[in-house]
Amino acid sequence: MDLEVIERLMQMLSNSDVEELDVTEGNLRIRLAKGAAAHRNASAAASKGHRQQSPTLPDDPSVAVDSNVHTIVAGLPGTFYRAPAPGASPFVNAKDEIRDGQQIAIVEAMKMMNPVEADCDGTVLEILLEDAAAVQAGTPLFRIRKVAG
Amino acid sequence: MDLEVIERLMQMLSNSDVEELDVTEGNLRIRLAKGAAAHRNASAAASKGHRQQSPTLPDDPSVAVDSNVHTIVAGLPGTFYRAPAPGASPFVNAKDEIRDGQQIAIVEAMKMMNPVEADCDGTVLEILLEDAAAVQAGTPLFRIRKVAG
Amino acid sequence: MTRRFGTVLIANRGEIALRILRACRELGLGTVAVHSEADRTLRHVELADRSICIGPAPSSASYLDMHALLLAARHSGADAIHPGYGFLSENATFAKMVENAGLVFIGPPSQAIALMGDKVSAKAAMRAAGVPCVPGSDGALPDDPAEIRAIAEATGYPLIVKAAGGGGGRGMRVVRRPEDLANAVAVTREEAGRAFGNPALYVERFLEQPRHVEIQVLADAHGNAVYLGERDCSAQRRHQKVVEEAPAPGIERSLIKTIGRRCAEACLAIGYRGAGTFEFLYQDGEFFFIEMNTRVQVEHPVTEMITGIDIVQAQLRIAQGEPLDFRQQDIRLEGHAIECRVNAEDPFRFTPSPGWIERFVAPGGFGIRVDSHLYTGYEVPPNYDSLIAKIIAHGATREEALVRMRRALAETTIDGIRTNIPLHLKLLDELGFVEGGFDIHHLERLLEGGPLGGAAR
Amino acid sequence: MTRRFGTVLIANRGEIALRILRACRELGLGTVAVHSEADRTLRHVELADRSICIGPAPSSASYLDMHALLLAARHSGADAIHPGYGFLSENATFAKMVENAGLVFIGPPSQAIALMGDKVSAKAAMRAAGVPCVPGSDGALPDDPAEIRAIAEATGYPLIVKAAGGGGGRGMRVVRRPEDLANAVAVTREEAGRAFGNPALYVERFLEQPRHVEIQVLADAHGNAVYLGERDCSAQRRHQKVVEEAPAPGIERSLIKTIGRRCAEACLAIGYRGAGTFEFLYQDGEFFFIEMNTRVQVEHPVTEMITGIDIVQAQLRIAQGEPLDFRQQDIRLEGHAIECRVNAEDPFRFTPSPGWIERFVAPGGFGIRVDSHLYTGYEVPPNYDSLIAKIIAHGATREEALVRMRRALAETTIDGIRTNIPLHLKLLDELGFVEGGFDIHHLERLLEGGPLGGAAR
Repeated sequence: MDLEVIERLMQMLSNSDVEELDVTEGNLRIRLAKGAAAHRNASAAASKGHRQQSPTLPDDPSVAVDSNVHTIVAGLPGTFYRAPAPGASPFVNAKDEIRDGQQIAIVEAMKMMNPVEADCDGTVLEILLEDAAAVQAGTPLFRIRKVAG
Repeated sequence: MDLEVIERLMQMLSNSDVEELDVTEGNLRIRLAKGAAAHRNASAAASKGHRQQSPTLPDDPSVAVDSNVHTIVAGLPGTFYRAPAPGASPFVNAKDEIRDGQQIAIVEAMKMMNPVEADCDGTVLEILLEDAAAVQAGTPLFRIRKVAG
Repeated sequence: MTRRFGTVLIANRGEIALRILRACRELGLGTVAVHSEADRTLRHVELADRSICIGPAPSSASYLDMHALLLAARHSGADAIHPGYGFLSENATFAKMVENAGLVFIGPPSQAIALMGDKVSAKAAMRAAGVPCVPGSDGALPDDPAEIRAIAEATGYPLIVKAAGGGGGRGMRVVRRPEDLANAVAVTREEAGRAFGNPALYVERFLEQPRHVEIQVLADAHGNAVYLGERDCSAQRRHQKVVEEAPAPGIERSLIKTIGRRCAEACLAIGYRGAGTFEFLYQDGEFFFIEMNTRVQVEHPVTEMITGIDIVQAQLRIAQGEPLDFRQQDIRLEGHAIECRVNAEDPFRFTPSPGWIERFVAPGGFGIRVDSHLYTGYEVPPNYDSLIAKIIAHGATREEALVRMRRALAETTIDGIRTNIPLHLKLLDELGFVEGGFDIHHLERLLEGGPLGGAAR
Repeated sequence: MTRRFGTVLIANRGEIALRILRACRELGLGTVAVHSEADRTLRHVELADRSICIGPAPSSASYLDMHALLLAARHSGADAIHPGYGFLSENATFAKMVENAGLVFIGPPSQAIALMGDKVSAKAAMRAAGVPCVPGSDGALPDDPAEIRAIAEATGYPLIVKAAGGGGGRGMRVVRRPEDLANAVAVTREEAGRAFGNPALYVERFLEQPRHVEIQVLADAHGNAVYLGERDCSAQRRHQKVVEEAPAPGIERSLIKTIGRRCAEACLAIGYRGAGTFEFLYQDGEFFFIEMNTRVQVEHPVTEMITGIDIVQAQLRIAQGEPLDFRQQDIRLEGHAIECRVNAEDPFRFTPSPGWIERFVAPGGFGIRVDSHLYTGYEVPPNYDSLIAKIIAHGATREEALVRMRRALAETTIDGIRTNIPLHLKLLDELGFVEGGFDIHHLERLLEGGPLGGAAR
């Protein structure tokens, strides 16, 4: 994806009275909106059945600079569970050490329990959601400090 | 992607009273909107594909100032015919006097011949389309100078 | 000419093009969709193995352009052409051109199309084959009153005296009793001479409350012909069928059997091949031939629903030279089927309503069949006829089919354009319709002053 | 309790809620849709006379909240509740609560649900009613070798010796010949003692290649019970049915008749009322009862297609106290029907795929029925099961139904999420499937290493 093109387009829209821009070329589509046009997309989303946009990452500059801090996200929409069963102890807590491949949560979708696994060795810095929270694909679940190496 | 083209288009839209612009060329599609058009087209644009927008009125200031000049538009999409049958003489020609209710054209839609009737007494100033032209609902067909009174 | 083929060019558009594509798919045949510039987004174009644009929107420059169609067939390697209904489906010249090009025309031989396409030769052929036609003088009445009386007796009462030069409801007079005949002939002749400059008259049996009942036939290239029961298409407006059903309510099965056999025999007599329909007026237990349609009909699904026989597949098989794999005695009618034609038009003013389909949610569930090329986001072009969907309901009884149809129509969502679904819903609740067996003027009477006319206000 | 009612609260979601709404509409009954916060955009919610949100997305707080459902019924004036399948449909407590609230539970009496909901009491009731169960020791084996031999003889070979404390494939041993029995019992007892601390064993007939064949029944409140033929649901993955069909290929009709009658008689014996299904394993001409489902089943449409009987309407009529208006001898099976369950999931990895439906174009045409709540723009929520559509094909023969199903699946457009249609298409071309009569392990064998497994790569 050519981020420069998108950035240019965003600047162009920003500096213009135009409120909406939708460009399709081949299999690339870029849609930008601002002001009322952006809001009204909310209503479009409503007709889509309250489809949430992908959540943005927490606005924490330290995350950006520290390349050892890693976020584990949900792989599919569903319900986030910290424990294998209601009342059981959580798979992991903050400060726990975890290993690559270890199950650290469940996302239940369509009656299937989909394991969430760590994708590196490290330490749990933060659990970003409450138990039983609804998640979308890409919703951040855990912040992990990777073990160097 | 030719950003200059897009930028030019944005400027053009910005400096014009037009609120929406939708250009398709080959597999490139650019859609721009501002003001009410940006609001309205919301859900439509998303699923619509390449639907044509209603044509805008010709940007002729004389039309706007002269309240005796009146435009007759197509009531439904179809094919505009000036004559009752192929080879027959047209219902009306420029400079003809016409009466309220007089048939002045046909719009054929779905195998039905729908009469276009004058909605005032007056004189035909201009016939805006060639015979057998495709029209949308709202496409201007005739300019008429109304008889005062 | 029948012959094995592998790829079918579908020389039509809309729902019937999709119907043909489905039949081809089920038989493992390749498909080529041809379309006008206005029809790029048709559903069957999207689904076909290959698609070719054959010209601009006007039918004359695309779907009726015989050379373009043959060129498209050659170009795409299609070895058969299915004409659907309308357009070139009953054009003997086109059928002949297809045959001459060494391709298979999926329909009857061009001679049969020509024979049945001409009203005079068609009636003569039907009379010769024992299919009943509307009785009458078959030509100008003589002057001799006794001869006229004899012709009138043979025709039967009530009859109608018509001026040969007349038309549009003028120059005709209904005669109900023999004693009124001489006077009616004299007055009409006088009028005809004055009004049309032509005193020639003829007489025909007058049908006051005819129903439109038609017989579906299939004939193969091996001397087998069967009839697949009848359809009642009496719900018409301006000669356009609006609702069709099968079987026809209240007609004795023995009568259908008799007329059906005659039709099957007539197929053999005229060298017919493929699917076809004999259209009749029906009144008081008698059938009167109107015309034969030498193609698949819009309303063929109601017959499919009650016989279980796929008529379009049968057309394809017959054109491939296959013999029918069933005999008359194998055909059993199960239950009752009704079809509503959904048109893009104002339901009560009947003005066309082409345009963009903002949302289409098809009806579904038990007993409902949908034949439609619609989808959300499709734009119904203004260039062609207004049929956008056929909703077909099947049930064990007519009542069950009606109940299902009402439910299906009520749940159908077509946003963005107007459709005649509201008219169908009113019609399906109307007493005469619910009872069944109404005549061909019923719907127009309702629209003119009755309950449905009221709905327009 | 049966009683006339006017408005039905539909205590379910998705396709079955729409199915129930359609049946209510056709009977002229009012409808109340209850839904969770995640289900506001369901199709039947849009169509219902009235809709009520009963709680947040999790089923436990909405569709399983008995008090909320009863409150919604009271609030909306609904006088009957249809539970659909899943959720509370087989919950005797809920049925009892509905009855106690003076409302009609559209299903069997709560006692019948309770009786058949418990495996032990269900089997005892079935044995008492003459419905065959899997033969076995019905309790712990004695120690005496002669007694064990006698029980084994009565059970029949091959049999399986199982540790009462075992499970998950451990602590069991198949015995094919009487001479191997004593040794197998000794070894398994030894292992069971060591592994589970419990040496108790039991034996059961071992079915190596069972098929899943089930009998649909209807029983009214007036002592009439009928069976509507059988369904073959052997195409399963992890005990989930994937494809169902009726009739079951290759099973003699006389066997179906015998077991069907037993089931109908069992309904009378246990005081059953409404629609129900007796599930059996079938092998070598014998049926073995597994369990009874005391509700409408996902796959009921295949039975409707071949009998012409609307099972959901029958449920509603029976609950109103109407007697069945047909007898066993009136029920005839016509043709063959197949249902494919379309799930929102990866076709080969089986991971869920909820999300926004960018485009849905339903299949249509002859012989195709669609039961689905999908529409373009609908968002499949992640909170419930993945069934999004049932495509049902009917034909005069199994082959015809298969051909139609392939065509229908191939033309179905569901964009925006993944579905298992590609799996269905592969399965429908697989030799064992095409032949029919495969066992319940067939699909998993194919997925594990066979042709369908390969498709995942």
